[in-house]
Amino acid sequence: MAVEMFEFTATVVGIFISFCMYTTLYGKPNPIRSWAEYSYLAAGTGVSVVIGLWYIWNTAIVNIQAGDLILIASLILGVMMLFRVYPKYNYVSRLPIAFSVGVQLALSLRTIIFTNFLRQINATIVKLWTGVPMEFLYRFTIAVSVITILSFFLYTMEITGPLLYSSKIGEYLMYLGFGAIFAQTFMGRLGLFVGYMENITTPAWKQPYTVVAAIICLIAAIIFDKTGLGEKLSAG
Amino acid sequence: MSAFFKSRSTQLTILVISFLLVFIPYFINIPGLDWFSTKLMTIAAVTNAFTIGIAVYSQYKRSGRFIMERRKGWIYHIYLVLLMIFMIFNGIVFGQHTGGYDWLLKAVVTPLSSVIYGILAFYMASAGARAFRARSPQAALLLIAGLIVLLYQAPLTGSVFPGIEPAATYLTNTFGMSVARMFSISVCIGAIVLGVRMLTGKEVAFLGFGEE
Amino acid sequence: MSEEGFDLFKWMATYDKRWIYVFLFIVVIGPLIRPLGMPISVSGLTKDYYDNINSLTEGDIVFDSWNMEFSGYMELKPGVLATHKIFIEKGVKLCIAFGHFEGVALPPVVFKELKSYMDQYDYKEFEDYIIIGYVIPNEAAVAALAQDFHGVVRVDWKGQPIAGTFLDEIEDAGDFALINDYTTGLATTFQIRHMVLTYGTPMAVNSIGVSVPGHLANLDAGLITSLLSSTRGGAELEYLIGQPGPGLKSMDAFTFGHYMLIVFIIIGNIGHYGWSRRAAHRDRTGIQ
Amino acid sequence: MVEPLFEIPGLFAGRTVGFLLIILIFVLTIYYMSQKKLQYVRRVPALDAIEDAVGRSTEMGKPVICSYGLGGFSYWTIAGLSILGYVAKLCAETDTRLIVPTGGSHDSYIVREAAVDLVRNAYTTAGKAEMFNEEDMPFLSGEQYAYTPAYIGMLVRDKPGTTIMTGSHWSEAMNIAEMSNAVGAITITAGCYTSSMAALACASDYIMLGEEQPAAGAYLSKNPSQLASIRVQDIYKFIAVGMMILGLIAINAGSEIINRLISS
Repeated sequence: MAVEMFEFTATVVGIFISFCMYTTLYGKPNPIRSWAEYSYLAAGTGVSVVIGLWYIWNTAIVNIQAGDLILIASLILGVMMLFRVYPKYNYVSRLPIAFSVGVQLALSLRTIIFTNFLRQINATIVKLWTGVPMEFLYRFTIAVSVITILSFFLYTMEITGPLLYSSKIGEYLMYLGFGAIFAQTFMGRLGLFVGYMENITTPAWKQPYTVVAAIICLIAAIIFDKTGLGEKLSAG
Repeated sequence: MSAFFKSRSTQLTILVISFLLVFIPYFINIPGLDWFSTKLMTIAAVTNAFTIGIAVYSQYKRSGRFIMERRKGWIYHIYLVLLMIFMIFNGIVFGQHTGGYDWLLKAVVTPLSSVIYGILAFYMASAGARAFRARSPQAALLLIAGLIVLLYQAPLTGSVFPGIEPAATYLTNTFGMSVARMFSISVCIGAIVLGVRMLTGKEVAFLGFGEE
Repeated sequence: MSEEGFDLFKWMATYDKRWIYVFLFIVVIGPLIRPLGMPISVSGLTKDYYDNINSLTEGDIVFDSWNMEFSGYMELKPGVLATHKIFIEKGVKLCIAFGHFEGVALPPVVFKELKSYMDQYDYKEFEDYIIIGYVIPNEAAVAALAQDFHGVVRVDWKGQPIAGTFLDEIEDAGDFALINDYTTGLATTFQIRHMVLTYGTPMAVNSIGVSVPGHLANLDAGLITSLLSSTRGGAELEYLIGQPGPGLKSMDAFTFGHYMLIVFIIIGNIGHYGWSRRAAHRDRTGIQ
Repeated sequence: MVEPLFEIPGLFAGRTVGFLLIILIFVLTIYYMSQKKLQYVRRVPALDAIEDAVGRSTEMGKPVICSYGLGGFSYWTIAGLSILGYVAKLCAETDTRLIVPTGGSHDSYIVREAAVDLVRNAYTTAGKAEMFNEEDMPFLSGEQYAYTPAYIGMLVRDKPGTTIMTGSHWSEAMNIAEMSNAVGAITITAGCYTSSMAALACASDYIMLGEEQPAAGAYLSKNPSQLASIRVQDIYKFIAVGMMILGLIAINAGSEIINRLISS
C-alpha cells in the first residue's frame, strides 16, 4: 500500500503541477506558474548534482580503486576547475579548462570532417540512372538541391552570373525543404504533447484528476489575471 | 607559481598539447599513444563533470542576491534554495532510488520536463497558423510543402489517400534532407576553422584566458 | 462585400491566438479519452527499421542508448516499447546507457510497461540486460567508452560490478552487434562520430521529430542504418509487430492535431487575403 | 565503401584525405588571418532589416531587445556578439533604449562579461557613455527554461518595438519569437540548426539563415579571424561543390574515381 500511495501522490501532484506550468499559455504571469517553474529549477538542479556526483564516483573513484591511478589527475583537475567561482584564484581553473577544451576540440575535429563533410559529399555522388524512374527523380533532385543550396551560402564574393541563378534556385528549393522540415518539427512537438497527454490519461483513473487539474488551473489563471494579483504575487 | 598559472603561454601550450595527444593517434599509428589518449579522454570527461558545481554555485549566488536585496519574487528563491538542498541531501544520503528524492523526481522533474518542451507544440501551431501565408514566392513554396507533409503526417490521410505518401516522402527526403546536408557541410568547416582560431590563440579571450 | 463578411475576414486575421491553444487541448485530450481507432499507413522508413532490428539473433549484444530526457520519452515511448518487445522476444542482450541525467527516472517506467512481456520470455536484469547508467555526459566520455569499455565502466547503475556478465565480451564499440539509440539529440552525434565512424558498428536511431531532417542526411550517407521517426514511427512499428500500444492509441489525437493546424493555416490565409492584405499596415515596414 | 584510391604509409587507411583536408584548413586559416588586407565579405540583407527595425523602434519611442544566445563560447555566439555591438551602436546613436537579456546556460556568464564590455564600448564610442546602463543587461538565469520565462516577462513588461535574437538560441527560440510577435515587436532571429531555421522562418519577420549570421558578424566586426573563417568556409564549399559535380560526371561515365578519392 505504501508503494501505491507513493505512486498515487507523485502522479496526482505531477498532473497538477503540469497544468500550473501550462498556464504560461494564458500569457499573463501568475504565482502557480512561478511555483511550478521554481520547483522544476530546484529539483532539476538537485538531480543533476546527484547524478553528476554519481558519474564522478563511478568513473573516477571506482576505477582508481581498481588500480587505474592515472585517473587521480581527473579529480585534481576537476577540483581546480571549481576555483572558477572564486574571483581571486579563478586563474587556477584556466589549466583544466585549457586541457578539457583541447581534448574536446581534438575529438570533434578528428571526426567531424568525415561525418559532416566527406560522407555527405560521397552520398551525393551516386549513379543517377538505375533503371527506376522514381529513384532517378530522388537522386537528381538531391544532387541539384545540395549544389544550388550550397551556392546560396557564399559570402566572400558578389553573387552574379550563373551563380545568381544557382543561388536563386537554391533559395527556392531550400524553402520547399523548410516547409517539409517545419512539418516534421511540428510532428515532433505534437508527438511530445500527445505522448504526455496519453501518459496522464492512461490508465483511466487518472482522467478525472487531469480534467479537474486543467479546470482549476485555468480558473486560477483567469482569476489571477482579472484581480491583478498574478502580477503582484508571481516571481516576475 | 601563480605566474605560471596566469601565463597565457602556459594555457595555450596545454591547450595545444592536449589537442595533439588526442588528435594525432587517430590518423597516425604511434604505439602506446592510443592508450594514453583514451585515458586523457576519460580524465577530460570527469573534469567536465565538475562544472555542475559551478552551475549550482551560480544558482545559489543569484538566489542569495534576490533574497538579500528582497527583489521581486525573493520568496521563491528561498523555496528554490531549500528544495535544492533537500534534493541533493536526500539523493546523496539515502540514494537515488528511494524516498523524497525519488518522489520529487517523479512528481516534479519528469512531468515538468515534458510540459516545458510540450508547450512548444502550441507555439509551433500558433506560428504556423499565423505565418504560413503565401506572401512571397518563398513563403508560397514553404506553405505548399508544409501542407503536403502535414497532411501526410496525419496518419489517417496516408491510409485514405495513399498517393500522398510519395509526394511527402519526396519533399522530406530530397529538399528537407538537402538543407540538412548543406548545413552539415558548412557547420563542419566553421567548427574546424574556429578550432584553428582557438589553437592559434585568437579566440581564447572568451575562455577567460590571458594575463591579469 | 457585406458588413458581416468583412467582420468574419477580420476575425480570421486577428482572432486571439489562445483559441488555437484551447482547440489543441481539446482535439488531443478528446480522442485520448474516447479513441476512434482510425486506420494508419506504414512508411518505408519504419519497415526498414523493423527489418534492421529483426535481423538480430539471440545473444547479440546491443548498446541501447537512452539519449532522452523524460520529455523525449513521452514522444518516443511507442518506439521504445515496441523495439524492446522485439529485443526481448529475440533474446537480444542489452547494455543500457543514459545520455541525460533524467534517464535515471526511465527504467522503472519502461520496465513496468514491459513486465508481463519480460516474465513471459524470462528476461532478467544482469542476465539479459544491464543498465550501466549515466555514463555518456559529454563527447570525451563517449569516445573513451567506445575505445576502452571496461576501462570506463566497472559497475552498473546500482554499483554492482559488471565483471562476469555478458559484457565481458565487449572490449570496444566494435563488439556491439548494433547501437540502438532513442534520441532527443544529446550524445547521438558523438556516438556516430566515435562508435559508428571509427568502429563501423551499425546504428539504428529512433529520433524525435525535430531531429529527423538531420538524421535523414545521416541515413542517406550511410552513417546510420535505419531511422524510426517520432511517435508516428513508433505507432507504425506497433502495427508491424502486431502489438497495439500507446502509439496506435495516440494516432487519433495525432491526426486531429495535424488537421487542426491545417484548418487554422487555411483560416489564416483567408483572413490574410480577405482583410490584412488590404489593410496592409503590418507589411508597410518593408520587412517580410 | 569503395576501394581507397591511394594510401600514405604511416597514416591510417581511409582517414588520409580527411587528415589532409584538416591540415589544409589550418594552413588556409592561418594564411588569411595573417594577411594585412582584410578579406572581402558582402553585406548581407539582414543588416538592412536590423537597421530598419531599430529605426522603427526609435520612431515609436520603444526599446530594442537584442540577445546573443544562451550558449557559451561558440561559432554562433561570436557572430551574435558582433551583431550585438552593431545594434548597440545604432541604439546609442539614435538614443534608443537597448535591453540585452543575458544568461541561459552554465557557460553563459563568461560570455556576459564580454557582452557588457562590448555594449559599454559602443556607447562610449558614440560619445554617450552616460546612457549606458548595466541594469538593462540583466543576467536572467543559468538555466535555459528559467531564462525563457524571464525573457518573455521582459517582452510583456517593456513592449519592445524590435526583438533581435542572435547567437545560438535553441528550442526556447520559438517561445520567445511567438511572444515577441504577440507584443507587436518586429522579430529578427537567427537559426543555428535545421529545424530551428524552418520554425523560425515562420515565426519571425526576418530570419538570418545559418551562415548568414557569421557572415554578418564578420562584415560588422572586420575582425581578421572572423573574416578568414568565412573565406575558408567559402573555399571549402567550392571544394564540396566541385567534388560533387566532378564525381557525378565521373560516376555516370562509369568511373568511381572521386568516391575512391573520398574514401582514401
